[in-house]
Amino acid sequence: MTLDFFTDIAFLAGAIAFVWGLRLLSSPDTARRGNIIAGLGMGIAILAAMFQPMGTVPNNYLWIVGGMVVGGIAGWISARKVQMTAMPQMVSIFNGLGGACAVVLASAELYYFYDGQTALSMGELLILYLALLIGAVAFTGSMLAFAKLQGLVNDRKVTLPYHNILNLIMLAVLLGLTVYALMQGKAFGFNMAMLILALGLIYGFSFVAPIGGADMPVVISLLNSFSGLSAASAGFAYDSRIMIVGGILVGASGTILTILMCEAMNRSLLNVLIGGFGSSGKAGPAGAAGDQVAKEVSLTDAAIQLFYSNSVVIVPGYGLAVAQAQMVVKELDALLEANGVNVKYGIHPVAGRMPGHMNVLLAEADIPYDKLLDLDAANEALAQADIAVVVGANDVVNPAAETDPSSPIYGMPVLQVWKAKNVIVLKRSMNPGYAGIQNPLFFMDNTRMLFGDAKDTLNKLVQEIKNM
Amino acid sequence: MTLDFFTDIAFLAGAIAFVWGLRLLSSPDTARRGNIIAGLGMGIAILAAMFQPMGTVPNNYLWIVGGMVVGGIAGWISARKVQMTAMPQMVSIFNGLGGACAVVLASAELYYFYDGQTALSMGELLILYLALLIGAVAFTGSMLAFAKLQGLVNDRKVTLPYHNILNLIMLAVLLGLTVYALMQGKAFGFNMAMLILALGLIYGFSFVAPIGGADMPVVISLLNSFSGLSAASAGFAYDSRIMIVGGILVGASGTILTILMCEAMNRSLLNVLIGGFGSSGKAGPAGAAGDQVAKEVSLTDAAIQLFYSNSVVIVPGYGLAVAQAQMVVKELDALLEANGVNVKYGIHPVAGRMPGHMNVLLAEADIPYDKLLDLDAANEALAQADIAVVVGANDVVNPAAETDPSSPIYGMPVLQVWKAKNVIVLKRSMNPGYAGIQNPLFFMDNTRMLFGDAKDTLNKLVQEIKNM
Amino acid sequence: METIMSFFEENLEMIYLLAFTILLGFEVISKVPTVLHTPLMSGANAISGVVIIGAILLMRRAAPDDYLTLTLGFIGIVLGMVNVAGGFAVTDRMLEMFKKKKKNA
Amino acid sequence: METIMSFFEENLEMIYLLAFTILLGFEVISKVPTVLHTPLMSGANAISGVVIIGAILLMRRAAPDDYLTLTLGFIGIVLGMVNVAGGFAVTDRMLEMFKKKKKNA
Ligand SMILES: NC(=O)c1ccc[n+]([C@@H]2O[C@H](COP(=O)([O-])OP(=O)(O)OC[C@H]3O[C@@H](n4cnc5c(N)ncnc54)[C@H](OP(=O)(O)O)[C@@H]3O)[C@@H](O)[C@H]2O)c1
Ligand SMILES: NC(=O)c1ccc[n+]([C@@H]2O[C@H](COP(=O)([O-])OP(=O)(O)OC[C@H]3O[C@@H](n4cnc5c(N)ncnc54)[C@H](OP(=O)(O)O)[C@@H]3O)[C@@H](O)[C@H]2O)c1
Repeated sequence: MTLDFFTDIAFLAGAIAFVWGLRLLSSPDTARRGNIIAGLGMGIAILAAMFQPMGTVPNNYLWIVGGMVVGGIAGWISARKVQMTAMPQMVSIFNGLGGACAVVLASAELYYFYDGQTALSMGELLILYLALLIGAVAFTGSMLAFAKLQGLVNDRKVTLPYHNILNLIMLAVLLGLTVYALMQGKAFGFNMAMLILALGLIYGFSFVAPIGGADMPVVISLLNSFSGLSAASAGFAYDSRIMIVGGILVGASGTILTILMCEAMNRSLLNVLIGGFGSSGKAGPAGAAGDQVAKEVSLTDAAIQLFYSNSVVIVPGYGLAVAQAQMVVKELDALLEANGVNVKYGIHPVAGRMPGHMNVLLAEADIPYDKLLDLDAANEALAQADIAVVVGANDVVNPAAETDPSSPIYGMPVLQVWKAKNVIVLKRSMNPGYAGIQNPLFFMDNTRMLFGDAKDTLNKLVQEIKNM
Repeated sequence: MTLDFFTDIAFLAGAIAFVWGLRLLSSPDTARRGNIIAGLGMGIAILAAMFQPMGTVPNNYLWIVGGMVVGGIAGWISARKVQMTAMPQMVSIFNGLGGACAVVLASAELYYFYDGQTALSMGELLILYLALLIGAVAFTGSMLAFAKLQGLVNDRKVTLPYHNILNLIMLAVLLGLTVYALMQGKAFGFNMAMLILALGLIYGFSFVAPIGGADMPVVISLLNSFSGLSAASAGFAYDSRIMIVGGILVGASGTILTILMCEAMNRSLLNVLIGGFGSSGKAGPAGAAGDQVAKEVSLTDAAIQLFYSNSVVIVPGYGLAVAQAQMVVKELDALLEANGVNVKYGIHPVAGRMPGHMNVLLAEADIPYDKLLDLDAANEALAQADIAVVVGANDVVNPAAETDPSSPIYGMPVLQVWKAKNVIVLKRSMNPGYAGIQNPLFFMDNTRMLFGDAKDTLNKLVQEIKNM
Repeated sequence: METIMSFFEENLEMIYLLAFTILLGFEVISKVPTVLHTPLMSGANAISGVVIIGAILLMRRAAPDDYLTLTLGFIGIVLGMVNVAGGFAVTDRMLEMFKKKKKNA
Repeated sequence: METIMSFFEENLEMIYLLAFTILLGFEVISKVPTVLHTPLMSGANAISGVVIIGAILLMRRAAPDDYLTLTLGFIGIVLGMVNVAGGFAVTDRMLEMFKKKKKNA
């Protein structure tokens, strides 16, 4: 009784801590405290689960603690080691592991049920299958998303002809089988349940396969919400309120981020899921430069221009993350500021490959966040700026989004770098970016290209300016 | 079973409708829809309560419907008839009725318990006493607050010497008796319970008695939250989730509004409750005008000034509500705008006697809400304005709040009307306002007084301008 | 202490609901702008009329000759209903004025 | 239909909690600014590690010689714990950078 009371209090406190922690995430000043509070809530909940009175049970504390140590160390080390540019991959793997955990739990419970050790109502069985399937999709889907992000897998290698129709059929079969399983009850058998699981795992993989590698951020966010939903379903099965609360919060977070990303790209979720322009395959022709020529600028010229300007707006993009150039940007910034140049940053909401990606990278480089301007403020600043320096950004500075109704990104709000007096674009080649389309910006009169790896180029620029 | 399911669904839908309705209240565009949704939720919940399966019970539908018709008609008529200026009174009465309803419910349940018809755990008993006491305080407290607002009762008539200490003692006795009742269980007896109720009713009255009549808005908002909490307690007793949800939402709303009002007045709740400067009694000396003289302006002069100005900012205050002058203000506004004068309104968050009071009054007069400027915007507009017209406002335009650290309202943000080129103040006399303190504004060089009832004066001004 | 604990255990469900409604209530209501605070107050009045549910349940259970309960229940229903009908009606009246303005602007 | 209804009735409590958590979740999370969306995602990872609770309960009930369950439970705990520890740690690491910046500014 007494202990029951304390464990129940602990679970309640944990659930409130999750909500409270997320609430504090709404401001950079309190965000860290919020994360710590949510973490404490989790700690309390884990302790409560360990010591919750359950009658005489074997407990197996050794196994439990062993597992926690192994998992804890693995998690901790990867958290310390991961590079900020690789956050999308990390989040993706974690989503997968969360899904896998729900799969494991649901499998065990299904085993007991079909083995005759426990009795379940149809509703409870449904819940278990939900946890199993959502978890399975989150697992294999995330793994493939990770592989694509990491460049381990090529889109074309995993996409079959009529892949989307194939997926629909598979989904229908999966759902049909599950309904059948529910109606059959125990007669269905554990082996058949594992067949469903296998199909679910295959479906998760196949679901992500046709989606353009570059659309992975949206998919990851969606899978994030799946991993939350699978946790919530498992919570229903275990009658655990804190699992439900935690799972639903994650589900809500993933859903909101998915919607926001789609909105910022001016595309529908469906369009992303059935593989839109993101797939590099189709983009070839649209990316052709035609017979226009982009003008280059020499390093020395660029350095001189920067040195003698009054105001510079740096527009970072995915290329900054690829090149890991955030620290050098900071160096350039400091150097210019020391010479009386006013340096700001224009942050597009979907620059990079994750919502808020650029903010994290620039934060890593210690750039104060009052220098980071959001879309509207940045566009105002750009109209006044002497030079806009585009560092590895492409789609988010594409004027076609405003002028060319036939462009796939038409309607997406962009950073109007072309309104600055001069534009210097740092990238490695004339290759298109994420959307796979050519960028008219590169051919504008006030635009100059500075080819090369962003980090490399920036380093050289810093050198040049130092020598002036 | 089937019906149970539908009633449960209905209650759930009702609870969600309450939350959703309040959510929609966060924007003027959706607010009305929000109110309707909350109302629908209430309707569904009432229907569900009427037809919820309860085994074979007498039902007494005739009585129920009879009560609903009586209450519904009474509520509807008063809602249609009440003047917008009397909203504080209306809210206050409604709070009281809500509290009384909880008292009635708790009394009935306590009667059954002490009569031996039902058994209650100590926790359940506690809940009933909570509903009883909170409801009682909300009831009599609101009635006295209403009487004070309506000017039926004079503060000094109901305040005893050492009243606050008396209140503390009474509260202690009340709580002590309740604890004793809980420990005694059934032996305590219904009569003693009614004694507690009587004490609670007296306490509610006595609690509000020493609070300055002008501090009533804060008290009303507090009592609003009490009426919600008593409903929630009753919900616990009836095991009704929707009562808990509804009650808690009201409790949260009342609490937030109380806090916001205290903040906007730069005072603590405690300071309000133990009767601060709001009580008109003590304010006499501070209100003395000293030997300064306020300059008056004639109607004609005021009319000419207004007619030939470019921009006018009208600052409405409590006196506008008292005089019911909102329609005439609109008339003046239209007249001036027709003659090329730019008219805006500066709305202070605690102008009037209720949060948002001025907005409702001006809305009633059909003044578009883009003309209503909040504190910061109004202060900017005032610095540019030719004339600031103060209509029955006083404390919210008192410069002492910024300059005189000894003033009781020091630190409260105010509308800086004195920054306008000229200030015309419409009030009936040199009497102080709510805070009971003199206003140095009236003696400033660019200030002119225009004495008389606001509605009257404005009517005459309109006449004058029409004749020009 | 024992009693508190057992009460907590027995009402765990309600306590979760309580806690989450409190969090949700503060979240939702702190978003309401000053302009709408007066309608918020009267709307809250209306919602606190939810006590009428309790009065209905009380009444339905009362024996047809138990006039004490019938009277109490009747009073409760009247009081609750005044809040409900009056609260929603007056709030709607106020908000209607806000709407009108919008169109004119 | 019958089954759905009885399932609803039996889990009414959880369904309320579900509904209110959904409302609360959307309310709270829609307030998180873009700047913090990446930490939000990794923080959500950490919270979804709450499945570990289920794995712990599974494990505690398992017979000491039921190696199937023990293995599954062990895997579950490891997977959950990676999420929990890794998620909170990496989120803290990111948010620390935001803090630092603030002071320098
Ligand atoms: N942030 C999100 O949440 C999110 C989510 C989903 C989708 N997206 C999409 O991602 C895109 C983001 O736009 P963006 O402008 O940031 O990126 P982008 O359009 O993908 O362009 C990135 C550019 O960086 C260049 N680059 C790559 N590696 C580089 C290196 N090492 N050094 C220098 N340059 C390098 C590439 O050109 P080279 O190969 O010629 O160097 C490429 O053109 C948008 O289309 C957006 O819709 C974002
Ligand atoms: N809004 C809220 O939520 C709220 C809540 C709690 C407290 N308060 C307090 O209420 C005060 C509100 O400030 P306020 O400036 O609006 O009002 P105020 O300071 O109370 O002043 C109102 C003025 O209106 C004048 N007046 C009264 N009847 C009039 C009539 N028929 N015609 C013309 N003038 C008339 C009075 O002067 P004469 O008698 O000389 O005419 C009085 O000086 C603040 O102190 C605030 O803290 C507001």
